Amino acid sequence: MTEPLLSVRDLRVEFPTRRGTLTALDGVSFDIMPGEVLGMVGESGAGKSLTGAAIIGLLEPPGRIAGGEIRLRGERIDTLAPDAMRKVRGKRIGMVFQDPLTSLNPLYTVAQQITETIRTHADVSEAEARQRAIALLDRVGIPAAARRIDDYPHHFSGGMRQRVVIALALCAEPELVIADEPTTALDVSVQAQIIDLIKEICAERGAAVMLITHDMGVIAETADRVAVLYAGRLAEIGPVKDVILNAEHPYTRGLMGSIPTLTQESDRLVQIPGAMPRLTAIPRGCAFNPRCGQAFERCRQDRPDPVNRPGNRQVACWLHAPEVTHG
Amino acid sequence: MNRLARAWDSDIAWSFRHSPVAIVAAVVALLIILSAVLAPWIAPHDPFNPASLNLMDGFTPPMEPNQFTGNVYWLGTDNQGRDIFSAILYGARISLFVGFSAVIFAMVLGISIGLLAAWRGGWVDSLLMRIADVQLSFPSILIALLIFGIARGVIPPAYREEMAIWVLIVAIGLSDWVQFARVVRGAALVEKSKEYVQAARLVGAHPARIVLTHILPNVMGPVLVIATIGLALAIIAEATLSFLGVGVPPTQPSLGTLIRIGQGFLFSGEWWIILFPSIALLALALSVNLLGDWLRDALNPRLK
Amino acid sequence: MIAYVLRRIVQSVLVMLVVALVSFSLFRFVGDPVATMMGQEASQADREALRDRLGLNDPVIVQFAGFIARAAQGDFGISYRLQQPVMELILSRLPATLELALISGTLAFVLGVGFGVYTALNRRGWLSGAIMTVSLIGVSLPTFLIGVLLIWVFAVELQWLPSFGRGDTVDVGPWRTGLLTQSGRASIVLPAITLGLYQMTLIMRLVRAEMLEVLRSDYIKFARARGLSDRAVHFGHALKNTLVPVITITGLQLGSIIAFAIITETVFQWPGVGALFINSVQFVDIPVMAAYLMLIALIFVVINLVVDLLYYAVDPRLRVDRAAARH
Amino acid sequence: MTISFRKTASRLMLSAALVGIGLTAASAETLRWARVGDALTLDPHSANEGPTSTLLHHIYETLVRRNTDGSLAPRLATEWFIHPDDPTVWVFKLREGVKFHDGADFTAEDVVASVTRVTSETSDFKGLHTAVAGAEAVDDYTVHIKMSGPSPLYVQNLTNFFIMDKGWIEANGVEAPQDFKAGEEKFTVRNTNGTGPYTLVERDPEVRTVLAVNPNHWDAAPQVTEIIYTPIKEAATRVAALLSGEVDFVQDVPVQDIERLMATPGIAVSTGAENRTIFFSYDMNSDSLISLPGDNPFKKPQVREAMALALDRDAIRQVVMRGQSVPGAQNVPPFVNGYDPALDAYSAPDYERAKALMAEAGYPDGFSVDLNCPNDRYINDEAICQAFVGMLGRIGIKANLVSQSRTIHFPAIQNGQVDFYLLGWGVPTFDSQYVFDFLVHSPVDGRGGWNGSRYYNTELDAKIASLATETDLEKRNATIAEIWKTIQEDRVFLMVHNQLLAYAAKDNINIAVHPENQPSMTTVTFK
Repeated sequence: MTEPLLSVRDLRVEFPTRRGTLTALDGVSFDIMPGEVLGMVGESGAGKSLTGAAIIGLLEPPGRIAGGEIRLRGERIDTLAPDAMRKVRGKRIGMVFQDPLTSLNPLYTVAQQITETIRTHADVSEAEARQRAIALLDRVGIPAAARRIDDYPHHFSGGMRQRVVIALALCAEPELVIADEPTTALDVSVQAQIIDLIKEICAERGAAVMLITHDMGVIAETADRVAVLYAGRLAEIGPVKDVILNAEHPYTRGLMGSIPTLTQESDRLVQIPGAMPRLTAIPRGCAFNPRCGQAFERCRQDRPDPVNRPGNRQVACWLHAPEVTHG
Repeated sequence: MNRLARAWDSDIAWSFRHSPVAIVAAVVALLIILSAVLAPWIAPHDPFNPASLNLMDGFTPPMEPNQFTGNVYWLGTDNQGRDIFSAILYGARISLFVGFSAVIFAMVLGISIGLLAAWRGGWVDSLLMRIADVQLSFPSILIALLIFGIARGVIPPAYREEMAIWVLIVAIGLSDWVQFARVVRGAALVEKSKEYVQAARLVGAHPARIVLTHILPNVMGPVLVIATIGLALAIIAEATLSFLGVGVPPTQPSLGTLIRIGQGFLFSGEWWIILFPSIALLALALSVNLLGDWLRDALNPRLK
Repeated sequence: MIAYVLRRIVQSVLVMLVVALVSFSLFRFVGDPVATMMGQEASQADREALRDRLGLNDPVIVQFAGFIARAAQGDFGISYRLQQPVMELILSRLPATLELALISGTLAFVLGVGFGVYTALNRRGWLSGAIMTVSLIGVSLPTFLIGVLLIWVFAVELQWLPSFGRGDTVDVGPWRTGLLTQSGRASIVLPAITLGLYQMTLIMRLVRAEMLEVLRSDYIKFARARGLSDRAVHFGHALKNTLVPVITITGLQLGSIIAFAIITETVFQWPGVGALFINSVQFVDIPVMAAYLMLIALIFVVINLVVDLLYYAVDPRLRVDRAAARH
Repeated sequence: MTISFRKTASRLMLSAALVGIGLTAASAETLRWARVGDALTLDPHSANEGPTSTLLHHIYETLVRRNTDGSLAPRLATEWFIHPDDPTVWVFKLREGVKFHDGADFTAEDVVASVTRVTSETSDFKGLHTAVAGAEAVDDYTVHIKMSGPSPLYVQNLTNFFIMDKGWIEANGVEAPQDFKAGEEKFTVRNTNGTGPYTLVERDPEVRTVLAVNPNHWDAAPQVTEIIYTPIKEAATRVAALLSGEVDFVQDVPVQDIERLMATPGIAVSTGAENRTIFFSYDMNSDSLISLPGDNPFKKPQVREAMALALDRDAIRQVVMRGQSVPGAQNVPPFVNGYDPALDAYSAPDYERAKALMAEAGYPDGFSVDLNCPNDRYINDEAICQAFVGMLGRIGIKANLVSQSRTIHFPAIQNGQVDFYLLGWGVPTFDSQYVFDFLVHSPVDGRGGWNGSRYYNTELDAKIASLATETDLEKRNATIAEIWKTIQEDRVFLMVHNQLLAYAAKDNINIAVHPENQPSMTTVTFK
């Protein structure tokens, strides 16, 4: 078995607030293999974006990593000094944000922003950086890239801007790209194109992708594996087909109900009654137990940890606890 | 009781309890405001009643007996024999009255204009914002001076003494409304486009009702911040105008007027005439400003 | 673009005329110039004759029309007080005021931006708190008091700096400058501090607030995620975006610096237009007052126009949707 | 425009001049002189205003000058008398060998031209020369000034009458003083050509004016060889400039700073009486006051007496004026003809008696009235009013203080729009007639222009009118005494005090206080 590109173990992210410390992520563990596309799903507030921010070391204060570890090719990156971490960002892990309209600095041309980033990570001349930038823009599908590179962000449409953002994320050839809801803010018509572009271009460069979305449809089409987050905890993780066809966690099964709507934005899961608890009021036991149709006493008492399941899967649910299945 | 507990537990209250600066500022401001309001009951003398003053008490140093009358005053007396302590209390009363009234005047005017501009849009908006532009860049001191000029011409001399304070209020208020108008207009434009307001419009709610129930509560935060800072500004503006000789009459001195009077004695050794009113003004303006600062940060959820 | 500028200029001229008319009609309330122009021996008949000669017995609107007609030819008449052509008087005083305004404006801008950026970047530091609190003292005391206190400390007690005037001046063409001599430079220090303190506090607070806002924006997050250095993020990206609104407001403040110079110039006997104006008010020197107010209106118009154009130059977005945004 | 280093150039010229003088004068001394305001103009006939005349006395000269005791002394005129054959003609014998700064000789023609100029329509001094019918040069050094009637005191009006050069007037087309309507500046506003002890080196209005000693002056050379005159408006700044050593001599010292300055090593303060009285007056004629419609308590003699009894002059002197005033009851300075110490004696306040008088007059509960006061004209004018408001309060009179700029206050008095006011009055002629003409005579025949008390006494008017033409001085003085007696009996004025002047300077400088506040730097000596 090859060494994972990214390995997250028992990640715990806390927010100290006046009402005590909130645990936003708790015991999250997963791996991403080189070249793999990992989908990460969950409702708003489940901790998807936080996971991405924690990996790249950009948690907003007062949020902090309170436990666990993050390794990139075996090297711990959660404890790196700010300067060292800066060399990881962009260079080894690229990031694509949700809203291309606000992700680009409106006061600089695309050329300025790309060449600045290229030259931050590679010792190349301005002209060389510009050539690379044009090639990259060309690759991400900006027509007449050599001419448009000197335009300002507001000259581009939303879809085009997201292409520029992708080019920026990829311009230092990172090994991993974290795409945080890259299509949410876009027109439905271009969403698929962008997803395809990310997948294609990363495959081409051998970069792994961590695709954060609440859209199971996108995951189904794109990801190799999928991780399901619920209330800051990992509910289930496994190969995407298996999880979709045979979800083991009741929550995942509920999520699957949203697939038929595919392209529609459906943050709410109509199949599951109630809403995800706030971080301030996570119930005892399994966080999902109040909404779970199959909950039993133990679910209300003890918190289930993820357990390995056949087929390279893990699930955190008492229904699949060793005692239950075996005895 | 429940409501009280909720208020105590609210974000604002929590942020307040955990900001020593805000607490100190609030205590100081409250103390000054309270003693100003209660001046007639706690001040040992009535500095606004000329008949009660004895000129021979003039220039008495703090805590020392006057060389002619033997009277002792905590903070000394000014050139007219006014007890500085009482004068500060009464002066703060005038300053605060002018400040609060000017800010309320500016607030009402600014909010109305801002809402009107946002709600009507089109040329009304353009015109009002153009006026605001002019007003904003035309120096407020000159505006106040000009308003004083008008008042002096229009108001008969017999009423001037009573009118001076109102003229000050209008002058300061008129030069301050733009800030309110801009913030309210901006916020109202944002709120206006939001779904709930659109929905309310669709179901035919009266515009005034929508403004009162939906838009106004949402802009109260920034308005409150501007009002607080504006209060401090108004108090200082009153002092500045009185330095230029267009303030309240010297028989009813405000804090600013006391400082102007005291300034003449800076080199002559009667330091207490300028020092104590200045400290009072500084304490008042500084605490109000600090409160405004704190409020701005506390009301901005993104800055938590 | 040209149409836009033209329209602004026409609007501005209208504004100037309105300002002029309003202020002109107020002069008769300021007092009677004849009272100060004639000795106490003058008879009532002499006074009437002088009033007639000055045209003060004409209706205000007639006086105003005459004033505008002459002003359009650059003739503002003769000062009642100093018996010199008003235009010449104001032009000879303007350099002093502009030098003072420029120096204190620059001081306020540089320190304001510096402190603003520092306090925004180190929001929770004790030094930031100290800067924020101390700067408030600057706006919590009236300008005249600060001026007198500075004179007391630095001129009387320490005798480091002059207490009044401009020191030695040098004529460079029509411009009389104090910046080329040692005593001139020493003389400008205290007035510039007095005048600039208030503006510095305003700018500092504005920069801090804007910067905090910008630092939270997506494009800053994205810039960090690309591994750009703190330096590039803070000073390349955040500062530039912060300065756009700051420049606007600072520009508009220049007008009020010139107005506040009235007080500073009075306290420091600074021979500028502000002191000229205050002396004229006390003497009811109508030609000078009218010309001064026209000058202020003109400065306002020019500043507004320049700020608009500057805005236009700094913010590329406006080059497209400027007109749409305004109207 | 070319680059011009005007200051440097003038410095060089000046130092060159100083080197020249150095041979004759013991040492070259510069005096840096600060006062509240600048001379408004350098035109000698354009502004009848104190600071303007003070500065001009250094550049231009008058026929006669006034000694500090009020008597007249020769200056450009060596002798003057009423023509023995014609009481309407004044004869002036002129000083010989005097030259203007540009080298022209001073002759009788120059005086004639100056008389013509000072009586022209745009002259601000023409009020002092209304009786002049014409002037004639009898010979090079004798001038006859013809009056429209006997004017025994006319020469008293000449202490601020500056003589200009006829040739220079004509060459520069400045036959008349500044006319504002013409819209162009007169050459004389910033250029000078006098006969005086100093010449103009640099003039930057309201910033600084530099004068250098005139080496060709007819009189003894003064010790001060260079004057740098700087107006400083703010009192605190002015005092600070002296304390920090940036100026040598401050002319307008706030009374409260005198003590501090006296106590400061290296600084000396000298004080002296000024030719100016400060008094209250009231409308004692109208039936209805503006601020008290339907009534006029000031018509009642008892009320006027009660107010006099309420005024605590000593307290005002002690506290408001810091001892820098001479309280009195007669509204005329002590060195003016007609002053009577008996009339000037004042009584201590008596509030009991005042209240009784108020009750007697029908105002046991007092009344309410506006008190108009200037706030930028006299020493502590507003504070004096404020103090009196308090004193009046003790006898039930509620005075509402309306304190305003002199530009509003003065016209209001002249136009009869005030009920009760404070005013100050100087007597440049040093004769009581000046007071009567403006303040007491009823407002007819061009007199009574400042009679804000609306005092109307035909009998007295006749006596006042007779003073102008009465040549028998003894008889005239008797009439003056009679008039004063009536004025005091009727309590036309409620006199407060005479102002004192205070000059502060470095203590190596001797400078005497001038009663008209017109110090001459020629009299300054250095220790």
